[in-house]
Amino acid sequence: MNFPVLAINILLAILMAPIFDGLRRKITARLQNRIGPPITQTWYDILKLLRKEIILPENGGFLVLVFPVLTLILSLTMFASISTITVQSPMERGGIIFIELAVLSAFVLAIAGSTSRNPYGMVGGSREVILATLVEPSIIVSLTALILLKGSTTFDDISRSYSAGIPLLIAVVAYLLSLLAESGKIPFDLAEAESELSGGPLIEFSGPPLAFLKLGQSVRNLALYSIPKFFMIAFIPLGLTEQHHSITVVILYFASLFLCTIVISLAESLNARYRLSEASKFYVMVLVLSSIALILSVLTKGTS
Amino acid sequence: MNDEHRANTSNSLDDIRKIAKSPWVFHVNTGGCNGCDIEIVDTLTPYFDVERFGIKRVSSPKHADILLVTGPVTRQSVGTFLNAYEAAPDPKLVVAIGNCACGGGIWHDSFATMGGVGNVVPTDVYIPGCPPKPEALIHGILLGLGKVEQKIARKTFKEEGL
Amino acid sequence: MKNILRLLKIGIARGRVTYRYPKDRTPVPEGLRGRPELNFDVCIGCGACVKACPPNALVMDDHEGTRTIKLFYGQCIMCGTCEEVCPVDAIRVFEEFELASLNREDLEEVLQFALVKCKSCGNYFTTKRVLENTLSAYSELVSGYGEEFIEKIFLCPDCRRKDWSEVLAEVYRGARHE
Amino acid sequence: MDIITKIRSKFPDNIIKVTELREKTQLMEIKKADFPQILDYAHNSLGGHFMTMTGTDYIESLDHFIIDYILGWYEEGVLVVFRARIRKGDENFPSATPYVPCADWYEREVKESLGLSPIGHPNPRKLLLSDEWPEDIYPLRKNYKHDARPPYKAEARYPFEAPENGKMFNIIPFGPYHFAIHEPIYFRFLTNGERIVNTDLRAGFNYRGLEKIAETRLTYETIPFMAERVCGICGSVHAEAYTQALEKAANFEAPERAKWIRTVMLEIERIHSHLLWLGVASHMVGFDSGLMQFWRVRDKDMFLAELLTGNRKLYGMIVPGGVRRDIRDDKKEKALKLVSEIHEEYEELLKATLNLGTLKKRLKDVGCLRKEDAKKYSVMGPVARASGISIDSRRDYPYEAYPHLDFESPVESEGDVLARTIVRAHDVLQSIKIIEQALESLPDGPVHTPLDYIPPGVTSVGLVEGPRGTDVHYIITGKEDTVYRWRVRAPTYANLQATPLMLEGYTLADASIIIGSIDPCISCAERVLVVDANSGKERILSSKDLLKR
Repeated sequence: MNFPVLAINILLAILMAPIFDGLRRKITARLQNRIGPPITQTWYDILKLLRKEIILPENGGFLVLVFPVLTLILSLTMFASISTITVQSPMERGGIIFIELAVLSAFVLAIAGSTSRNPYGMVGGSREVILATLVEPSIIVSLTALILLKGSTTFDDISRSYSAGIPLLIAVVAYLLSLLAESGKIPFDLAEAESELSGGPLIEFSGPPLAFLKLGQSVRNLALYSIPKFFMIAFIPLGLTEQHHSITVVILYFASLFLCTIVISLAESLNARYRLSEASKFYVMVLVLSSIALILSVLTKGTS
Repeated sequence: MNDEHRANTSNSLDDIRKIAKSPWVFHVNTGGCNGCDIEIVDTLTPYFDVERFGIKRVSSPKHADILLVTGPVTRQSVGTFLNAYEAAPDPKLVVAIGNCACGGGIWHDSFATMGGVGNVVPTDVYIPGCPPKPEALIHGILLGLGKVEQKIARKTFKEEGL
Repeated sequence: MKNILRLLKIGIARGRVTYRYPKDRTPVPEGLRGRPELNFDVCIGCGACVKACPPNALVMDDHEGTRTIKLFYGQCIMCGTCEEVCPVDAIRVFEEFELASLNREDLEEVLQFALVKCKSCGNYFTTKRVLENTLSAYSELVSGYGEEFIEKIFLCPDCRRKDWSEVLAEVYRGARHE
Repeated sequence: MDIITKIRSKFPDNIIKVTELREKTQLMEIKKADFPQILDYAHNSLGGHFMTMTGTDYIESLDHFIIDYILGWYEEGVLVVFRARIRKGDENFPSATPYVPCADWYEREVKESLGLSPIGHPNPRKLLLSDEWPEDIYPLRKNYKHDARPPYKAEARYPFEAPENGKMFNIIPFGPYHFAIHEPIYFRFLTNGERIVNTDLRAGFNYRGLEKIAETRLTYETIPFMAERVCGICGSVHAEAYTQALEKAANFEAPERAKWIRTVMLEIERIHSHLLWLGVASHMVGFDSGLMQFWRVRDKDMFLAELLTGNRKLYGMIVPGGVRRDIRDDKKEKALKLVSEIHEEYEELLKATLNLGTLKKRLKDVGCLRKEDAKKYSVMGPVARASGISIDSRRDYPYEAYPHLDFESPVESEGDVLARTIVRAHDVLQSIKIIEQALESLPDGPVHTPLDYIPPGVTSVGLVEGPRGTDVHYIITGKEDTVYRWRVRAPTYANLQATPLMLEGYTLADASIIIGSIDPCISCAERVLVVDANSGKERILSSKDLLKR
């Protein structure tokens, strides 16, 4: 465990996750011909929610308080496991931890929705579960391809490995596509779909628990946004990267965040929401794509 | 910000400051004609874009800071409106939009309405208009949040010798 | 895909259209029907607008020698009927629309007028200003009929009906409806 | 053979009297016991469109009630009013609902507001009055005062349909304050997983008692201001329909210029309403940019309305006798420029959105309404036109300047949500064309001449093609400068009754867009509906849950 790096990571997560959420809203607004909120808006939202009254649903009890905190802790841990602006990664075998937490936190939110016996919360929760079941395999498979190609589960080593190639490229595309659903925005906001389910799993939450959930979600998203950095590093000319490794890492990290934010806001503003059946078709395709990447990476590693 | 105007509400200035930067609104139509409701949505769209002020329309009253109430409160909607009101966590602002909500409008004495929001729950801001222009809506909401000044005041005139 | 690009193009090419209200003023077209206002200096308190107002935003109350006309913006539908019927152009609809208020009372305009008593029965029946207006507007017309005739203006409708001449009835109706 | 002759030859002994109210409008007096069979024949065999139905209280003056069913034949441009008297003390009539399903709501409304019970009605629940409204108070009877409010009782509950015993289903409440629908209406879906098996609904949240106020407090001159406020989207349509009915009753023709200006107003309203719908529909399927873009174009239309009338909703323009504001030449120029801007921006947007893959997938083959069902339920406007029924009262019952203008009424045959979208989208282009024509060839002359005499006791019907379909206003003129009976039948009232048919079998994800696809204007319809029950047992969540969506 590298505690200074861990501290930097957690600080970074809490500070920056809402900012990138604000950036996404700003870009979406721009594509809709309007000004949009200030970039710090998500921060204001969270701060306000923290100061609001807590209203407990009649039949949900203390679980309504437990799940949001759990979501936040899981997301922060997930974020803490990767090396972000630092060269060193905070822990060994971060890759494994990251994959496990990504899957776990997706299901926690779904369960959170079902704790309140609100019909919309339950329908939203069940959609969340179905969606997670569809998407998580692609995330796992594409990340496994990455780990295989880089030959290590520690992010430290991954960011020092410069092997590029077709499998990696396919894996990054598959990853970006699964990211669309993971981030829970249009066209894959089926679970929270406001015009269908009035917020779905979030419907019964209010005040600070909602703030934790929102912060948790945005930290989780930021963690997922960070991953393309490890794919991208392979495509930078070797000499450049070797000499200024620490600077390159910072630049790549932010480039990765911006790339994901832009991809997600573009998808958000140019699409209608998918139905569950169409979303599943889409993700079967993504899973096929990421499997191809995995198979190819097994083949390349096997032959070398 | 003139505090004396806030006499009839339950919210102090401190409360208002808490929500001023990120007011989430929940829209309650208590039997309005749709005119005001559409202007509310219109304020979200490109020409007026209230997301500039962090205003976001939410789908559950549990997430709301401001209840935008339109309509004269028909007898059938009293119950559901009160449910929505109670579900919204404090501090919350109740904004009566359009003259139906402000004073019952043209339905003020109808057997089927309660004659305005003020007769059912304490109201913080009144935005008259039929329907209020989107600008007037923005002005009213910002007034409730203490970001602009009220432009209208009670006027009384008396003939000399009365 | 072609359509996605088209949409993207609209998003980029049409630019930001948002008005920065309240920092900048938005264009207000001429003839916008906004807040109506009673001009106390001109108003004679006849109550024509009160009768015409569809939502009863204008109400009139006579009490002990005072006529109170109350205009409540919270009920006004900005139709402008009052402006059309006012005999002396005292009520006007302005292009003002920022009427939000934190207080119900601030949405009211209250005008109080002195009432006059009927010379015959002694009941209050109309405002001093309505009488003055009738007298000044029709002084020429009435002057030919002599003092006795003008006296009858100071009678309440009930007493007038008792000994009223046709001609004066015409004059009064003219004043009410002009 | 015309309609009347056909009915006469089928029922030679049952018709008391036929009088011509005015050209192409007949009043057929029959006995109340004959309603079901005659309506069955006229609606199902002769293809009459169900327009409206009313009851009127004549107890104080004539000791009876009258009940009117109004059917229309669009192709012939004919209206027939079927009238029967109901004697005091015998306050019931045989229900026509078993034969003519679209009479359902109307008869329930007559029951609760006038106390005339439809015998044999399959579902005589409350429709528009609140749950707690006392059973024995009938607000539309003449002896009831418009401002009498019975004390409010909080504990009343609506008797929702409980499905029969069977499998376990979930109950999903939808509304009354649902994010996608901007007006309060409360649907209750019975679902199996996400699939909807049954729908029940309770409206009446918007019932404001406007007909009563009009019959008591208001005058002929001020009713248009209330008519406009029936609905904030199609306000002018209601004002126009009322004005049309009144002018027909008085045998009055508005000045030419006023007619053309009215036409412009109605078309501006159609554009704004359809753009609004396109935006909201996009939002319902999660295409938020669609909402933003269509409303961006729509705002231009609102600027146009504001420029011409001084109000963003065109309120206070159409009154009996003409219009209240003239269109000056300088304003006409500005208006034409705005219209061409709307045209350009709209076409550009339509090209990009209408074929957008993800959007099209959500709209296609959803909420289908077959032509037979559309006929059976007498649906109106774009909903009917999307199911292949070409009806448009602008063309079939011409009024104002429409006979002089060149336009088409788009028709699609698929009957799904996409078809409704296309019909509306193309309607906008036609409206733009109409406005351009009307503004360019505006005739000279006055815009208002007062109606001086309105004969009492005249029955008259105004038909206007609103954005949602034919708006029917029925009036009986009265003595003291106000109407004796005024009945508003907005198109949504007819269309909403058919939504359960569209919803059945689709999933919860499509519920918003299906309900949305009829462009519901609840404040227009302001009442409730009911549905065929399916088997299934409800699993009751708490009643609190149901209320709190």
